[in-house]
Amino acid sequence: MEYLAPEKTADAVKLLAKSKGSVHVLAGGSDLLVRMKGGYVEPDVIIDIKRIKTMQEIKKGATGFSIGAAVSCSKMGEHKALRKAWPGVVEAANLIGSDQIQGRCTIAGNLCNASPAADSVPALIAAKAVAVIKGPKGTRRVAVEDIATAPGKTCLKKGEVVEYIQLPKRAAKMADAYLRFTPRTEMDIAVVSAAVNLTLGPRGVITHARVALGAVAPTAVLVPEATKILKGGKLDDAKLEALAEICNAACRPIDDKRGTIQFRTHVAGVLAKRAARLAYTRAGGKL
Amino acid sequence: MSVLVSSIINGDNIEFACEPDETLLDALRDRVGMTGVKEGCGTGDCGACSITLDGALVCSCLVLGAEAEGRSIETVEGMSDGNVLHPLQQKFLEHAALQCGICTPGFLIAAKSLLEKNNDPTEEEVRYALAGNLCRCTGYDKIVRAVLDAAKQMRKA
Amino acid sequence: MGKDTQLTDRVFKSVGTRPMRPDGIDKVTGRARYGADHNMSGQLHGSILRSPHAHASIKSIDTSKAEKLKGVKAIVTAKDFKTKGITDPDLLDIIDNCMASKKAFYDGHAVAAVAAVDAKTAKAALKLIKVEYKILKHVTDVDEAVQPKAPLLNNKCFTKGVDPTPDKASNIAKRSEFGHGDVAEGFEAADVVIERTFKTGQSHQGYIEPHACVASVGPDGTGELWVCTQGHFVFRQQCAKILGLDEAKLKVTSSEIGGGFGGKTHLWVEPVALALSRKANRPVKLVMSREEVFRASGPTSATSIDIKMGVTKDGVITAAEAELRYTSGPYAGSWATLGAMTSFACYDLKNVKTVGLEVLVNRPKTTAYRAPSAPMAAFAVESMIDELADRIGMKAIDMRIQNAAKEGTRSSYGPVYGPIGIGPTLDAAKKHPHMSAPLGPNQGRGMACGFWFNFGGQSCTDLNIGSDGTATITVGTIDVGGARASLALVVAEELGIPYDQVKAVIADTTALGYNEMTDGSRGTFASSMSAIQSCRMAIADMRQRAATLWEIDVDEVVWENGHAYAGESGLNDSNSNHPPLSIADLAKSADKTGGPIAGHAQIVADGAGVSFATHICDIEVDPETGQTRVVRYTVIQDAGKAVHPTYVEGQFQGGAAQGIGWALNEEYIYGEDGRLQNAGFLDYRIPVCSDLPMIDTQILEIPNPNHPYGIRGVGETSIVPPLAAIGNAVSNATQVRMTHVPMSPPRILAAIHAEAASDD
Amino acid sequence: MNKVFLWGGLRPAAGGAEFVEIEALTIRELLRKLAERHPKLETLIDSEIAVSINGTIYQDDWSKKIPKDAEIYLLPRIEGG
Repeated sequence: MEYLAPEKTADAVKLLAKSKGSVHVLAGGSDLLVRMKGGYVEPDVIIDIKRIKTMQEIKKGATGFSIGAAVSCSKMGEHKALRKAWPGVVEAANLIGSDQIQGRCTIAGNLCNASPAADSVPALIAAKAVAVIKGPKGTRRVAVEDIATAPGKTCLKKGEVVEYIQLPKRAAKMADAYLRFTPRTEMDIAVVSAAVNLTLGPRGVITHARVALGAVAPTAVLVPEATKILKGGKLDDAKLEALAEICNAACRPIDDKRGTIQFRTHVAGVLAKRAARLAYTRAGGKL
Repeated sequence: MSVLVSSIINGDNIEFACEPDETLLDALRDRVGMTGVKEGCGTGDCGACSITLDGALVCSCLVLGAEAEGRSIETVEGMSDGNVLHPLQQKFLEHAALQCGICTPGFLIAAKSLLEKNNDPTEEEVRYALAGNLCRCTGYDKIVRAVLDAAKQMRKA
Repeated sequence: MGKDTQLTDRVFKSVGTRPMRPDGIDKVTGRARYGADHNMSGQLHGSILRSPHAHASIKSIDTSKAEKLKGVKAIVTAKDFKTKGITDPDLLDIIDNCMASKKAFYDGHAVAAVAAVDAKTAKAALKLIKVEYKILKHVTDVDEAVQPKAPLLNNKCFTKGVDPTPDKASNIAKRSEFGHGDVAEGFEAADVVIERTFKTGQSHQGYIEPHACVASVGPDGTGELWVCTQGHFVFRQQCAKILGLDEAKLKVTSSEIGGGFGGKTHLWVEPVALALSRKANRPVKLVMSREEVFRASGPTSATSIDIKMGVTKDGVITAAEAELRYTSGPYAGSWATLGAMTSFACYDLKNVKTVGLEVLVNRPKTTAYRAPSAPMAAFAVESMIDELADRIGMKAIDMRIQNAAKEGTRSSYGPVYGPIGIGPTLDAAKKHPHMSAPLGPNQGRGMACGFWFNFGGQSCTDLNIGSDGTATITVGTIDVGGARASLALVVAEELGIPYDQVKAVIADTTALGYNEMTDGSRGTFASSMSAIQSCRMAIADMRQRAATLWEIDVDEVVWENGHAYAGESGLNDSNSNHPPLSIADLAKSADKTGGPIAGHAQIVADGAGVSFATHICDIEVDPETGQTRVVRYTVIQDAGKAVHPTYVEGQFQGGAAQGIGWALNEEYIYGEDGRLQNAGFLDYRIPVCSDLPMIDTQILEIPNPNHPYGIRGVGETSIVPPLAAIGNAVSNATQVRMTHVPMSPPRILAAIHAEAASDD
Repeated sequence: MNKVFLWGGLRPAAGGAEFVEIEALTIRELLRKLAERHPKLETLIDSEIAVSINGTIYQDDWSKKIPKDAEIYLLPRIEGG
């Protein structure tokens, strides 16, 4: 096996494009090294992107935040402005594994690992985040919900690497929230999860809403019908009940070691309601 | 083909050679002889191999040895100051915060990392900060007490 | 060992204090050496090929390609383990489990092993070994396995304990029955009779250190084994038999042990490492991965328990009956027997009958796990007690107190009890502030009692006094959680010297006589008994030496507070011309009085006292998700005499935490293919720090009359009550009776929804 | 004369008896006499038996003295964790 640690994105792209065999990008490594240990992958080439300075940065610009692909989740947690603007995204990132894992793992890696249960992905989908991908043919921008195509599969092509994740600009009265269900308080994989991102107008009226669910389908899913239900008017019990129902209906889960179809479907609605309440109060709404 | 790696381990410049797909945990144990770093799972689920890498708390089983080039590593072997134990080490002994002791190095490193960020944690903060370290013997009670007590002593110092 | 009449009013000086452990500094600095921390010159890397099938005949194994790979030094399969001449069925099972011969009985069963120059080569070699399997139908569920048409694991398994022995093979390896009285009559006399079925999942001990060893065997049959184990003498005996070596020529050194809880009482990889080493004539290191630990080292039994109990409206239990089915993996064990023995042991029952069925399934071989088999039985019994109490409108604690076993009670497993501690733990529970603390919304309180036998067995110790008067106590029982501190305290007490002048050491198998394993809560109980005798032997010797020095008769020498005094009344004898001699004084002149001062004892430490505990816990249940939170937990247990109270508390807390994990989330989950789905810490879900509250403890000291200091074992009982205590708390919080452990959120939520549906 | 109770698992080998009456001063003597009377018990005695004397369980010590009129209960050997 070859270990390569380029210092520029362009070099990473070149190496990815020309390397033969089983080629893997190493961001945080918290998924890749586990799969190597279990013998599920045997890379011929590993390209470590952590030495690429631009990929290690969180930048706040006119269009919002960009989070480099090699930024660890714990670094996101330490970034005050990011935390204030995107509390749901940051709390999702800070729920992945333990402090030890968060010291390594990245949201870009979480996204590209393409697990339906990835914690940060529903939050990023609700946030309308975009993955900025560099490849041999240049740059393309892909909505995060379109990255994973199936469990463990992404739309990334040979030679492509996510350079950073772009989060939209925030104004006042906007907030998001992410909640997941795990049997343990920590160190667990989401059995089901929900992210809600809300924008409020005057008098607490919801003007924009995005809801995403995790671990209830082959990939994390956006629930567009939830937007219709939440938009217009304040967050009240009727809206919450309708939200829960629509979320239940959006679930296409499986029975596995982590949970049952019945359980996931029911709890998806429960978490969506709770996340909506949390996002609403965070955005300044009164329940 | 082996990779030659130069790192600063517990303040000392150390060079070691390892396979490119070898974890830092294996390199530390088998190449450098730091067997205080323990393997409980090899998948980041138990925290027994916790170290700090350029100050960040990580599981060394989820880091490649090759990644340590030029980086600074701290392990339990470097915790005490000469022959004076770190307050956490001392409090772990006083509170009997260990039974079998296999998880202890990882707990000490994780607790030290916590106290460097937060010198006055609540019980709940300690519990969440140490959630990445499994202990099967103690039920965590005495570990949490030891960390809280060490924090108290370190604030006085 | 006779009774010590002083024991109830004895004033201890060292015993009962809380000094730091002697092995502590090594463990907080990373210096302590565990199983995988040892290396030998020329050492090879051992690796095991395991069956991917739950149940399969092994048609052939072709190792020829692997043998040709550069760097491969030895390969072994079942052919390398000679069973000729071995008659002990347990040993034959151990061998078959270490290396499958005809059949792979579970996913993870070893079929071949390689020793190579490094891990990479070993891994490559495993891939080159071709095993031809014939896949057989499997069964992993205990209730399915007892069905007449279930796939049969062993066509020579005819249920033992049934008269006449059945002529048809089944998966029921053994039936064992206990009890007395007439249960039918008892149920007639009851006002309320409840029948239920309880199930518990299979849990693993979950020690953080995976099994690891370094084996080295030379061509002359002389060997060494460095290993993490709960019993290196037992390992030596069994490995020597398996490999055909002389016991005396096999030196087994126990490393520091990173947790065992019963799981390291058993051989898993050690004979394989020894066989590889012998074949390669090089040392071989073999370390299990965590996945291998889950797949191929022994978890506890999964169970299914039918239980029936009757009670009068005044709260007298008139009859109790249970059939307990325990999985034991592919080989027979005595797990159901232990379940049947312990289930009703807390109560004074006139009519009781238990039947244990040992059930073979395609799961890894069951091993002991802390008070093996008792927690599952207690889950059923203690849940029933709560429900019966509720039905007759009595407080559950009062019903327990009313029916508790006491001195003179005929136990449900047969014998009549001597002085026991169940009553006092219940009285303490009733008075405990936890019992009357207010509960928050969605919270429930539960309690439960637990019992474990404890045992002693063969022990051997050496005491050696240094030339400066300090003492080394050498024992052959492994220290799993602070025993060296406890033994040093006992020796300090007996010799009358300070704790820090005593060093406790665990000897390898060349240095002492045979010692049983550290299991059955026997470590401190048995080793301390032997250590005390060693001390008394040395004291007798020192009295003689003082007499020689003083030129008086030995009867005129009194030993008190670590000193020899001339005169019959010792300390108070101011008329003596001879100033007292300390151990240091006597040691200084040892060369002139007969050479080194030492004591030795070899005993069968029988007479371990049974141990009881009562636990109280508060659980909060999220009614919308079934999520649980342990809000408060209290352990009350009889320790006999707590030698080092901090480590006694540690045992109580650790056992409770393991029980909590088992009660709430831990279990082996099997797929349709009979393969284990969650062979890792991530999805096995043992409790993390933020899952638990502080665990309060209350130590009761009801002396064991069979130990000179009154010591009972304390290690195991604390895992017995939690399953039921939590079950009762969850049931009280949700008003739904929980009958299936673990009470994972999906199960709790399903139970709440089912109850709501039945109410509609 | 001591009443020696047999746990359920032993009874088939002793012709179904719940207890047998044996006079013995030590565990060794007790087990020897028991095996003489019920030869089917012999293999079980060798490997699977513990002896309770007045409620205290003895797994190994065959030299243990049996007090007069003590209650003897034969039990399976216990394993622990």
